[in-house]
Amino acid sequence: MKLIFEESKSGRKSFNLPESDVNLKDFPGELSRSELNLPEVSELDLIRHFINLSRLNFSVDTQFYPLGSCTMKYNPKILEKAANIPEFLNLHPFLSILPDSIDRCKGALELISDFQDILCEITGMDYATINPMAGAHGELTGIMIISSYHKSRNSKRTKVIVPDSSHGTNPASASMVGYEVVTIPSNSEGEMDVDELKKHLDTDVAAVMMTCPNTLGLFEKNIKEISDLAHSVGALMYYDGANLNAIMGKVRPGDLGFDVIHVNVHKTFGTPHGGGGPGAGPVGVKKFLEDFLPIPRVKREGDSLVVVSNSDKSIGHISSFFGNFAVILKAYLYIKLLGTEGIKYSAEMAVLNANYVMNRLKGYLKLPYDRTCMHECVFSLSEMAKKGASALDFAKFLIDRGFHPPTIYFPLIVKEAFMIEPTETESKETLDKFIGAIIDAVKLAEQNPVAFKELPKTTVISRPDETKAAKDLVVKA
Amino acid sequence: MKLIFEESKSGRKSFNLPESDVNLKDFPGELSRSELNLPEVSELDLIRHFINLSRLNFSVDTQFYPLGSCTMKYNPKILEKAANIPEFLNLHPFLSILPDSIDRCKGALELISDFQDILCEITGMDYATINPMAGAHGELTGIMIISSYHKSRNSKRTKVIVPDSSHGTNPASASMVGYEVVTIPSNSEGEMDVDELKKHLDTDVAAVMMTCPNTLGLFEKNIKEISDLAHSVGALMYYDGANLNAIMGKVRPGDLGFDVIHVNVHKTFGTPHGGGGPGAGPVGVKKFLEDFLPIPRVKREGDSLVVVSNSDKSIGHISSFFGNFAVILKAYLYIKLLGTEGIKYSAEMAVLNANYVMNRLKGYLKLPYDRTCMHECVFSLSEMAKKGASALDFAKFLIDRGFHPPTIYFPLIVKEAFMIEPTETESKETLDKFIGAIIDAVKLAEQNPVAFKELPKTTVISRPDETKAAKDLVVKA
Amino acid sequence: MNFCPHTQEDIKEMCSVCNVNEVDDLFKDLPVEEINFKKLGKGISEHEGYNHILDLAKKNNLISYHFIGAGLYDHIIPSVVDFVASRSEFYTAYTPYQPECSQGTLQALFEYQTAICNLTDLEVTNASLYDGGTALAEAVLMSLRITRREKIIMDKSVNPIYRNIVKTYLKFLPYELIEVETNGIEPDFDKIKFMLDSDVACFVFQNPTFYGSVHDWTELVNFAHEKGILAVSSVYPISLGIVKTPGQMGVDIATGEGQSLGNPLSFGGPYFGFLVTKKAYIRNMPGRIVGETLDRNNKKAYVLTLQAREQHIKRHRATSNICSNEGLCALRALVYLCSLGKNGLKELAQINFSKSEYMKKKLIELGLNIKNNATTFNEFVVEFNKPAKEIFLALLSKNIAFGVPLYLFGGSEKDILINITEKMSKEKIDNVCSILEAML
Amino acid sequence: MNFCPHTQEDIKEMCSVCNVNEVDDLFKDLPVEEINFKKLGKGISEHEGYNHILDLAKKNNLISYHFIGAGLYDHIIPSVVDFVASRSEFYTAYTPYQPECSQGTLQALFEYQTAICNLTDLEVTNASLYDGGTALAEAVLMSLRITRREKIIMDKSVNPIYRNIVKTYLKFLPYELIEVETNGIEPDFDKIKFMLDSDVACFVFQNPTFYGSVHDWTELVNFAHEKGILAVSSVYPISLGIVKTPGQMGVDIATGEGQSLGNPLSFGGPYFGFLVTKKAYIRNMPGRIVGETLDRNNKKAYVLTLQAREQHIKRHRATSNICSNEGLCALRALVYLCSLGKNGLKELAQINFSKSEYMKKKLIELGLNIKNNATTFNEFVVEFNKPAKEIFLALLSKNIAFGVPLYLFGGSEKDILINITEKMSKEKIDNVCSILEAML
Repeated sequence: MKLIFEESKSGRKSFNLPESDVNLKDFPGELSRSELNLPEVSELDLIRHFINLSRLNFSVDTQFYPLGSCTMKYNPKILEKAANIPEFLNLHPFLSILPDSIDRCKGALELISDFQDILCEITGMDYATINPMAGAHGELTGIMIISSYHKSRNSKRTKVIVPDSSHGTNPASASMVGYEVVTIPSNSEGEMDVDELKKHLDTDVAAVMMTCPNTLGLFEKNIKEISDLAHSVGALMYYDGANLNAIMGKVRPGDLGFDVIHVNVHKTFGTPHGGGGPGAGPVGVKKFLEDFLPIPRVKREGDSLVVVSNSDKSIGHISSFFGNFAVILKAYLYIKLLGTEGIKYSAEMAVLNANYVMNRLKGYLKLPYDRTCMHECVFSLSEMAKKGASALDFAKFLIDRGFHPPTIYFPLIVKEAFMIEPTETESKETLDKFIGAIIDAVKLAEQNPVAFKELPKTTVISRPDETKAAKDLVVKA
Repeated sequence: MKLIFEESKSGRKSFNLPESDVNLKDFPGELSRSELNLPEVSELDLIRHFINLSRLNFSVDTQFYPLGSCTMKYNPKILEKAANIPEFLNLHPFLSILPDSIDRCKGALELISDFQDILCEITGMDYATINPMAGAHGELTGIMIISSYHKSRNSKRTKVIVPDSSHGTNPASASMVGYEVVTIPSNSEGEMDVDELKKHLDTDVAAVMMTCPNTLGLFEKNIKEISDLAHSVGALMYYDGANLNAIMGKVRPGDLGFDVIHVNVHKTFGTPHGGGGPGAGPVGVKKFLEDFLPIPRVKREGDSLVVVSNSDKSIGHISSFFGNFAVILKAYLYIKLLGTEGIKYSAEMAVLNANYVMNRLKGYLKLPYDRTCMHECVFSLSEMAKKGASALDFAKFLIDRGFHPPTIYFPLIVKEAFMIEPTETESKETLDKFIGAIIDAVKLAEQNPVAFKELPKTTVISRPDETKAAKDLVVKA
Repeated sequence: MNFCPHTQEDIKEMCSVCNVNEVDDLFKDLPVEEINFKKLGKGISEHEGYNHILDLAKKNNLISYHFIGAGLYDHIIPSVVDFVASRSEFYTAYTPYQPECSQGTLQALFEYQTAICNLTDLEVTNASLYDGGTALAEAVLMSLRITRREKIIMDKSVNPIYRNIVKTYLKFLPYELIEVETNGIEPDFDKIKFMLDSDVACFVFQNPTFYGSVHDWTELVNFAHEKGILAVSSVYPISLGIVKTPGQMGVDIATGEGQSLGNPLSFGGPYFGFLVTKKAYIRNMPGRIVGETLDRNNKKAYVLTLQAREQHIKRHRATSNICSNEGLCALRALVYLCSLGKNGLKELAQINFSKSEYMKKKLIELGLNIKNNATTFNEFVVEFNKPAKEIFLALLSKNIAFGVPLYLFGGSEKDILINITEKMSKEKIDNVCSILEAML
Repeated sequence: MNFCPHTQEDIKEMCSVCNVNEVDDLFKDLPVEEINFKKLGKGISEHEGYNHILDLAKKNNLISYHFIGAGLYDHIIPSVVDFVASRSEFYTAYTPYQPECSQGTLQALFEYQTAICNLTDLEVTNASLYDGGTALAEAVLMSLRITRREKIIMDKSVNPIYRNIVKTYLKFLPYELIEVETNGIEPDFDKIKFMLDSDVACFVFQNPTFYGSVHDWTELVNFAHEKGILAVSSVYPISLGIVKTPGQMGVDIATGEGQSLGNPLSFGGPYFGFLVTKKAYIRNMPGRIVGETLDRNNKKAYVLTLQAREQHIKRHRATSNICSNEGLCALRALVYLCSLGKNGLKELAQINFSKSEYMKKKLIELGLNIKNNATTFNEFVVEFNKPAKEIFLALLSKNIAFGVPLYLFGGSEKDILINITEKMSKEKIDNVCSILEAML
């Protein structure tokens, strides 16, 4: 499709502004901008452009999207409707800090407070903030809290420990807070190697960051031991909530010894991902870390709510106000819809679906860690790749069959990783069709692996040249 | 795609009702229904089914849709937003007739009254009703009004005159009101043959129904003479508003001598067609017909609005309340957005677009009536058909090029009719692409007409067997 | 504002292709008339336009809750209904004349037809009519075509507005319509039976009646059939989650108002009407029909079928003049029915019934009389010992719209028709009853 | 309710494939802990859930109109923005890792990047960051990476909340941040210039300033460049319809809060931040970038490019930890900018400026002092002769939120920051001024 800039024609216009009811004044010339190049299109051409563009995407509403570690579950439509209620949509966040204006946004503050409480209840934490605007932003916030805590105790710590299976955001976040990152290898069970951990655990360690279940979809059976070990040297335990969907309602990170957590609400609480955000990464902490939470903060004081916008110990602002409030609103409604039993049931069905896919496919694909998985399972296509059909090839094959491909080449510790996360919202029929397609791909890999190179054939483009993109760097029209 | 009934699985459910807060009682067995077969699907599967179904359609938002006589112009998005305002969406129409409840729906009544007034202003009428629920329903209402008028004068009339180029709804509506239909042929100019008309005009004639411009897209130059002739025998003039888009703001049917009109709001006033409705067919009448308008009726009395729900002379109810109110709301907003100058400008651009297409194509396709057209132009593909490429073939060719086909085989008086209505909301670039595609089709028709029989190739199905459909009559799963 | 994209250059270029100097030259066939617009002003921006509608909306002095039904019901609408119906490809498409680029609409309507047939236990239906009242009128006309008889018997417990619509449709035609008085508020079966002679094309009833009563009409239907008379009914589709169906009763043509199936009240519309009948009568049916077939590659496909009945082909001999129907509202109904599904609709009907029974009990406890002699579904008539208008106005002053006083339709001054749906909470029922208690 | 489709039979069958008796057997690796839920109750239906949110919404005791800006602005949002952003295929997709099934998102983001570059007159941008404050912080971190220097100079007329965010991001790192006091409410150019020595990585400013003043920073930018210092700015994108751009002033990294481009206020978010820079610095830029390339059939295609900078590949050496950004908000901004187009944005900016000038004039007529010494765009500081809080509360009692008193950010007790957008009518301005007149 043409770019909308190529569809532009001088003098066209989609939107009409109300006529000004005051006389127009000219802005001083010396402070004025140069020629502005924005598309000039009619409203119809604008709509047609974007609606047709949208049709080039796969999405949860149109396809199965088993993208491991991304939890592309169904996004209930009622959440969108709720987020569009004008009394929230048009609410200016400054009302939360303006003089005597708190009753102007009472409903919003109550929602935030309730969400914080419920998040704590689900995760086993004591206090929470909704300010971080994405999972990685929650990690950053969490590590800042940990750093501030250590500083408040005059404890100079320099390292953060992460497993080699961790999300890239973990080391990157630790690094942004000034920490040196120590990586611990996984053992043959796919878990953190406790002996290796012990070698690196000392009083220089500020935190151990864990994903649990980890990115192999495996529950870390030694997690409590690891917590105890970390705590014994004064290090804190950080819980990357990316995989909370697997255990919510079954066990709480707080009860496993974690001191700080973040949750990716799109992964766990049904909010849409939007093709790359907005997400939200609320953070929960144990009681002793309360003072370090970012500002502004909604806090219950007796029967009323207050907004704390100044606090000495706080890490300070990490967003202007309450992060992605409307995303939290959706997550809040989602949790309320599910209730305690729905939260737990969702985790159970997510895990059942992943194990079903794993068991049905393990006769066809190599399973590097052959044990009960949690909400996702990771295969290695290294043997297929030797035959000429890589994980990327499998991905393209699936696109032609109408499935969004699983995550490939992550986690890095599995060769030709092929990571399937079905989520709890998919039916057995969908899983069976997907499994059937993969079995077909396995057969094709055995019979005619070269055929993969021509795939996908059903899409508007096929196998774009990524090297050229990085070399030529055309990043605007 | 599978039918949603085929995707059903016993025990699944999409929607959850609130739990009952009273004890459930069993309905008496002897009055109870048999087994009910409705699909049982999850919310995700429901959404995926319908969103993917939608993707099998062409639509104005995705394609150029030059379907002659249907006026598929752009449907502004703000109209949808306005129709979803809760204070209108949840308003029960009974409030308009319940005791002392009129202020409970004052805004709605004001909107209706304003719309009626503006409609009269645009069409040159004196009073209007929004009750008819589609254009054809408006015709029926209009002819009923005419019949009631004649009856009130003890004038027994039995015939209604229509031109042979008329929409099928005209004779069908007249027939439903018990009239015999007399069809007048068109002359070589594509207009009603006035001499023929004179032969049939007598005091048995209740009305002459005209579309103007007519369905050939031509303005009836003798329209005032025709009006005078009809009136001279006591017959009334009925204006089929299907083509009002061509002349609104330029000339008013009321000023041309018409006594009753209907307007198809989706054709003229930007409301969406919905894949087959809902439309709305408001009717306007001259002063002397006021008493015959259907009930209930919103009427201004001094400064206040009243709802007339009883009237001896009225034709009675033709819908329960105010027809398709929310559709009228959209039409009302559309008219307000356009204003007087926009109304007129839209007609001008609609006519310009049609003439542009006509002039660009008349070197390639046969134009049976070679004169300035109004908002649409009708070609005849009879010569192409002789070569083996019918109007239907051309339609299928265009589908593969991403255009919705024009109307074909209507009006019936043109052989292999190919009726193009671009509307005012399409850009020259879109028209040029469309013209280019038709020229390609003409070339193909000359070089290889057999190739058409394999078209379309880009759609999920191609050339369904309509005879089989009518013979086997499978009309449910 | 307007929605025309042309620049001044576009217009110039295009005029030149059209061999005219300016656009107005294209209008030379039109008589020149001065139009003096007074009411319609200058065009406005969408922001101003939307705010204008919002201002009008705010003028509706809203009630806080209500017990109004009488054919139009306030049911919960699942969020998926709006979501699907607002898809561009559904709502900005036209009637699916070109099957290759309309399979979305066609399959959806085929599914809709299936759902409506299943709901009513009948065999064939069309892709929707305008509303419940006109659907009933079309059914009556259809029965006249089928039987070639000229008399219609209609029970007076049919919705009085529908009866008016039927009368409007019939009064220009040479047929005889006889309305049969009710016995109290219930249908007088004996009287109807008495009227059913061999001149009669059809008898028309509603179940549940306008007054909410549920009856088994089977016996009367069978009796009518013996005389070659068709049974035509109107039915409240939500009730069919639980109530004996037209098909089970042998009805020939069932119709109904589709509003309650996922369409908002919207001050009267758009809604849709359905008309379901036996396969034998399909060629006499008005409206569009979607049929299944195969395409040139033997792939299953959906098309509009039996178009030869319709006005665009058959003109004045068509089965009806209907052209545009209410396709998008029918789509809403389909999504609604799929969303609730088989068990959901049953559960919904049961909740409506149970809540209505609860309210009846509460009113009886207040010493009031429920006038229905039959089982009711979710609506019933309560008789007061003072004018209903007085009761209504007293509650209205508390922002409660307490049903529909029946004097508005020629009924008793003391009767009110009360409807309860799943949206009405026990708390509100208790609340209104305690207000009533204080008043009585 | 929950959104899991399985029937009991499904579960049984699937358990059997998994070789377990029941689902709980799959959780055997988990320690058994009792969870005692107190706050979160039973699941509810969507109808109840929506009503619960509606009830909360109604608890917001709304103001009737307001003059609050201070970085977040109440602009008209064209209806097309919501419509496009609510398309299933946009809003329920993930990050476009698989280009073949994500060309919709990828092309839209490429167009977004183009629009943002054109708006700011700079060369490269990413597919969005979280918000205006964090974008500024990322820009500062970026300048530290580029220059390998350790000192940052920041003008105090930068939004105080953004300054706080920058401080939060920096306080764990070994860099020195120096904030430069303003002269009155205007930037002290001389003082800033004085601070710019060769240890400095960047100097940070905002234009228009937090107080609404528009300056030409070109000279200072040129001076900085001579010393190898980068110029980092924050800009209010709507102002760029009319105001001299970062690119024209030679700025190296421009950032901004994207909210005003088609994103509703929503009590704080979601919004998005943008960061635009010179091509030379692209490899130091955080966030995702969409690039154009060709596919295997030489067809134009869009992909995520330079992913090697990002955390999922580079891990702790990445340019940032950012993963999810605010893609859908960026899409909204694109649709917004296309909807207004080149002339519309200019017109919008001019209306904002003109209305703001009108209000300034009215306030001056009341004898009040406008504290800005410079041209302002659509926001300015007015000084009262009594405590601003008093003024604010008096107007609040009339349901008007009269701007942001600056004492909240350590400013004078008498100053209020007032914002006017195209939504504010002359009538309301006149109205608030006459209320003020009576108070002064």
